[in-house]
Amino acid sequence: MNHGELLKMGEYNHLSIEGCSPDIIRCLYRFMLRLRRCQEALIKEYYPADEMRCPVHFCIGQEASPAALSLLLSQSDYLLSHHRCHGYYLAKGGSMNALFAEIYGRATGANGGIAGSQDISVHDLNFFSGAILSGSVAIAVGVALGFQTKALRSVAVTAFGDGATDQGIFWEAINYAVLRRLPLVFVCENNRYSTYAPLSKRQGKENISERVQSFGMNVKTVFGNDVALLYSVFSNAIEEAREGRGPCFIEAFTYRWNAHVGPGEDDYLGYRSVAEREFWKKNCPIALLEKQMVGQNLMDSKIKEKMIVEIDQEIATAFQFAKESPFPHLKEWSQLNYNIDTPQADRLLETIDSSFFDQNQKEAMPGPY
Amino acid sequence: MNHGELLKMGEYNHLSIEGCSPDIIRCLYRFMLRLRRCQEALIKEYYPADEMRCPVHFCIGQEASPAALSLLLSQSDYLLSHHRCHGYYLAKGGSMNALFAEIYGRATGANGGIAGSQDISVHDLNFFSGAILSGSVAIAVGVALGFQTKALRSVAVTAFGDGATDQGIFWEAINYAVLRRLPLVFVCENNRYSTYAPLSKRQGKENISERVQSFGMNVKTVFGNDVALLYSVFSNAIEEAREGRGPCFIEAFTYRWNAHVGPGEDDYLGYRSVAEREFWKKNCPIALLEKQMVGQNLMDSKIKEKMIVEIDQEIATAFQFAKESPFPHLKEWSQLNYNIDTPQADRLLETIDSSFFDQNQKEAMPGPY
Amino acid sequence: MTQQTYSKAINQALYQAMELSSNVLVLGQLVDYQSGVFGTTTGLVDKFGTQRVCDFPVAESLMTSTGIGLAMSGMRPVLVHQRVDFMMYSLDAIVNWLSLMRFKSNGKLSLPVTIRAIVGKGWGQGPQHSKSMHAWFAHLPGLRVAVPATAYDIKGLLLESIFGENPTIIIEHRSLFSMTSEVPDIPYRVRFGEAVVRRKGKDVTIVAIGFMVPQALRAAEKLALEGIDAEVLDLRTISPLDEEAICNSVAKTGKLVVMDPAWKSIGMAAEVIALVSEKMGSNFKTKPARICYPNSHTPASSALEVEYYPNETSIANVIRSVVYA
Amino acid sequence: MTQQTYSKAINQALYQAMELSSNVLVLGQLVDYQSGVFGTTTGLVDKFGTQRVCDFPVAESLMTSTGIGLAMSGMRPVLVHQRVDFMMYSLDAIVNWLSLMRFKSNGKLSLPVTIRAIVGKGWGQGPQHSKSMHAWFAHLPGLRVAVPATAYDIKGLLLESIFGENPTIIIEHRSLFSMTSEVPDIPYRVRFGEAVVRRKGKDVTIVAIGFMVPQALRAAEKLALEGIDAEVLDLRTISPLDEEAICNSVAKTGKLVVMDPAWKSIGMAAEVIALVSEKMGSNFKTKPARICYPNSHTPASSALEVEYYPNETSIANVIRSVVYA
Ligand SMILES: Cc1ncc(C[n+]2csc(CCOP(=O)(O)OP(=O)(O)O)c2C)c(N)n1
Ligand SMILES: Cc1ncc(C[n+]2csc(CCOP(=O)(O)OP(=O)(O)O)c2C)c(N)n1
Ligand SMILES: [Mg+2]
Ligand SMILES: [Mg+2]
Repeated sequence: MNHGELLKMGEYNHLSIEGCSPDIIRCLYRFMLRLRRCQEALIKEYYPADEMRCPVHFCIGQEASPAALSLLLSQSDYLLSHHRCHGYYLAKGGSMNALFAEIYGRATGANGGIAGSQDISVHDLNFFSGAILSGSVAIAVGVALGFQTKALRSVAVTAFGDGATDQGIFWEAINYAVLRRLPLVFVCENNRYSTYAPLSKRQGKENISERVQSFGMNVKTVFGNDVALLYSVFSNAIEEAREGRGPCFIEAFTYRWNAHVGPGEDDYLGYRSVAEREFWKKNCPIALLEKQMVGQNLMDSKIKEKMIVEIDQEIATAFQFAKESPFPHLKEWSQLNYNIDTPQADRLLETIDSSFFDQNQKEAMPGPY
Repeated sequence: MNHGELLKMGEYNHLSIEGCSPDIIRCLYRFMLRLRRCQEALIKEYYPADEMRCPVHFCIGQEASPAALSLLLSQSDYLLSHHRCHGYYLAKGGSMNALFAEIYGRATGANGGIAGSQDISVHDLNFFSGAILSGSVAIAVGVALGFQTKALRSVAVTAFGDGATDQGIFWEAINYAVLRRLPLVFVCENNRYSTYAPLSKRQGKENISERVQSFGMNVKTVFGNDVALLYSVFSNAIEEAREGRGPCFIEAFTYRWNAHVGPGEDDYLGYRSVAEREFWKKNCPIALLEKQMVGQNLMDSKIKEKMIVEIDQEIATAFQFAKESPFPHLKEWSQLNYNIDTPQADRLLETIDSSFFDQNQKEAMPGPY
Repeated sequence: MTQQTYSKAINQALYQAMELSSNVLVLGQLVDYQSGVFGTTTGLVDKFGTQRVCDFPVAESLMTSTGIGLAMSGMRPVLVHQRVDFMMYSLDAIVNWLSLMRFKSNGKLSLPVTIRAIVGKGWGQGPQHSKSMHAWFAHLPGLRVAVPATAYDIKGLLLESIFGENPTIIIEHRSLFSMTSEVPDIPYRVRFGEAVVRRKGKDVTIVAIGFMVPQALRAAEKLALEGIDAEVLDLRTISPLDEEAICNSVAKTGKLVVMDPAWKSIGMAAEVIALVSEKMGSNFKTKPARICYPNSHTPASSALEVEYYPNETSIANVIRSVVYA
Repeated sequence: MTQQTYSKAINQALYQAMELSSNVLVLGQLVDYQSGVFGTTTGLVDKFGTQRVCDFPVAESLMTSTGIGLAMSGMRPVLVHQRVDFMMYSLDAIVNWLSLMRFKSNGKLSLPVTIRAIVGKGWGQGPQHSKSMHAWFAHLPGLRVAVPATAYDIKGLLLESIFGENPTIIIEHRSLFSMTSEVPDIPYRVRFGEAVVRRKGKDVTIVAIGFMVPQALRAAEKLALEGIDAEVLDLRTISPLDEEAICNSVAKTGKLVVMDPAWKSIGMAAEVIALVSEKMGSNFKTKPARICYPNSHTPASSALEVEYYPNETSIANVIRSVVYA
């Protein structure tokens, strides 16, 4: 599978909700709709309010993957995301209030206004993101190694874009995950672009999954706007990882509708074709699911209306919360960067009052290596 | 192909010199014998002389690959090597005198005693090496890009061990070489170990070439002690690269007889099996070739004797040269680290006597990205 | 000679360098799009093509190694990083190869690699988009480091670096990109190791680096109204450092403030103070001071940015305290 | 309390840490072989197994990220680099993630990652095996940096780092590995930010770091014969820095020499001098001085190593010049 082939496909008509319980389908739908509306609202408010003073990477069109994960991870599982992290933050149970407040740079933000949109990291949620490409993919390896060492049944999931696979450290991570059979699921949202640069300009072959597979990794490639499919594929992968049967790499083909960064459009740069955008808008993950749900009487305009009212209420509350929250104030930078407490050392180590050193020793000449 | 399978093979009996001119065969043989004897002599002298005060990575057992390259590269081609570089240095036409003098830390050394064994780099020869793993592999990409930009018919060759393929930057290099179809030949001497750690402890799958191939690279795996085979494979790859038909990756399975570093043995650490060592010693690249040559009357004890006398004379001369050479002396560190000349800038740029700056401008508040 | 912005001056320097020599290449993410890394590379690809204006994969580590190899093969590459932060992936190549090739080749091979690295500030750049790290590069032997503050200097230093023979890192502060100065149209040079007195004064020496230069000048103007006559020295390059210019000025004023847009500890500001101490011992009339960022990463919230970065008031206060101590 | 080598003290600290807590892991190339990274990890695998004593692929970049992830999941990893030089591949992880996680999490998450990094010297280590880079790490906010000079200190600081809550880099100079001091058998702590006076004196303050400490002490002994009574202060950790101890000593002696096993410019030695200048202004009795390496990479030839590294004579000369200026 690759973007070029998908483009020839027209409207995707493989999406099926058979075998998925209505409850789950409704949850998936609701998550996507909520994420979409929340992004749209932020976009609308970005410039007029002029209070969201940080770079924001919106994820309109890419709601399916976070939606699927939102139902599959427990609190003790870890989710590590790239810069385009709002969906994943919500998937891990992050509150919309704290998200908005973080973007507004307020003290009540998910990170107290310190991190901004692209670095949201909340220890209590075991959710982490960061702006440096591939960084959190590599860190996820360590989290999974920790779980394995402690023989926990937790799983680490790391979500990232195709851009992350340009970096060498990504391949180090793939290799090590296979070598140690780590409880780690890689979710690659391949939206074809790293900022404006298409995959074909950055990689010698458009076959990320094939390459990952050659490292001995289990891989799956899926149409990333089919949320029901993602749900089942993620579910299997997470289950396998949890059972100690090793890592999995899932490549989800999807598309970013909006600009790479910020609330505007960047299509005027001419880096992507109209046909491509049209294809993907026609295959909106929410609309595709809605069609199936309507067909099976799981959705009608009344239900949808009600959902929208609830969601919009949550969004309005979040804006209000953010705007009314105080800005952070700091006098003491040191403690934010260094922890001065040493509870473990206090408990485990002795304090001694002495130090002897024979100052007349000569340095050693080490051997050849 | 992998080391495990090879081990079951017994003595290698595919080596054939058919189709190779006697002159070339003799040169290959002579190069290997010279390299072997030069290494052996250095090993013997290392501790007694106690004057080779730098880490040295000997390459006994791995003479075939440098031998094959020695006949295929012109002066304007570049050869970039890892730490185990003596063979490659000689292959690029480096003098034995300067090699020995460098190891002895003398002013007459290839690098004036500055670099030591593992960093020998001689611009006049277009030969470079360095101790940091994978570094020179990545740099070779740039050299090849330079050739391509200038539309030269030169080729860059980079030689390295299996250890280099652990590093992420190696995979970045493979990807980019394919993407740009660079005139670049990768020579991986897979001797199964990075120091003491076998491949199976470092990589999830023992299939370096398969993985490289999945990036879209042309690959060849060969028994690395068959010098005639290496010669023909390298020759093809270099020719293809020279003709603008893109890069190639060659994995040569071979084995290091001696310790990872230094003149001693490190087998007492028990990291490799006796059977394995025996297998590889039985398949000595020099002995395998000699057998073929004897069969075809290209070699007899008289010819060999004569070669040995010549080689040993060269080695004796090199020792004498090194030992009699002066040590370097330095007072001025700055010029060794910085070039104070600016010939190009002098020629191309104007000197102006002015600078205006409106100090009342306010800094800009950049946008979201 | 026309009034030009900093970013346009960069663009012009690159254009002229590429015209002057076919050995000059520009590599970096998105250098060949119309947006052109904040306008600094816009239009280059139209004139020089994609072989010389190379959009690079998101593989900063390889990019630097590629630059090294290019220079080894006789080219003069310019590498562009949208943020210094992204360049951290390439530090092995910088530390273990780029900075020491001349040394290890016994002075035989120099690598004219120019690395342009941009520092973010404001609009919530946060901890992964605002680091400067110039002290790191200047600590390392074998590299030249420039921190130009004006459009005039960035053009001249960029050209000097491209056609010089040493690997060079040029730190470009994003907040300077829209500032203008008189910029000659011809390709000209600004030499490394030559600081410039931007304002003459006798009461205190303000040594300023990069982005701090306009702030130092504004502070000096303000303090002039109070009768403090500050001398402002713009270092322009920090490796090599114009030690003479620094010592000459302090010899005159006896008082020293160093303004460095970086973390305070173990940075350029410490070096300048140490240098003057070593050379002039107890000839300070008052205690010297540093105006830097706190030893802390950068917060994203605009409210915290205001507290993090030195501002007109805090800068003036420190200068006053040194003058009147 | 027994007399022990520096390397054995490291080994003991690791052993005891792993015994004290199952959260402690050791990761590094070849840590599970009998040779054990110059004996420092020998035997650990026999006791604790390969899940806790992990031989790592030659992928230093990933190794550091793995350490970060381990700490995020509640572990206390110790990463081992045979040379600081090899660690350069991992600087992105250190700069963009390790050092700033506590900050960006708004103080909620600390990462107790300990990085042991060894510095080579002698026997032709050359430019790619002998860098120290401790000034870089100390410049960066969010990291603790220790440069222990004695077996006693390395054990205590290693344990303090493993069971402390901050990411820490411990620079271990290979030439110290065979030096001995009294080392208590129990697991004890040496706190960060506490320098120690290794020799009391009144004529000059010698602030020494790491590998320079034994050399400072030997120089002081030698100079004592000439009637110079030097005070030697061993910083032990450079981030945090014991500013008080430095200022107290210089307040007493009025004269300062800083000995730092690193390149001279923009290093710890500059910081110490700048610090004293800022605090004490013109109270120096003579010009302070730095004893460091030249601003040059390290040559391999033993003949050049002798000229590169400060030696007993050159050290004594500088100290004399500061005392008698
Ligand atoms: C190391 C590094 N280099 C460059 C960047 C600049 N950058 C930010 S987002 C981005 C594109 C990422 O593309 P991808 O990973 O596919 O994610 P997407 O934005 O498409 O969701 C780039 C190059 C960065 N953040 N980190
Ligand atoms: C970045 C880096 N990490 C670690 C080392 C230490 N080291 C030196 S040689 C070596 C093993 C290399 O193995 P390989 O690349 O297979 O080459 P071989 O020695 O087998 O010829 C290692 C790990 C290094 N030189 N560079
Ligand atoms: Mg993408
Ligand atoms: Mg090997």
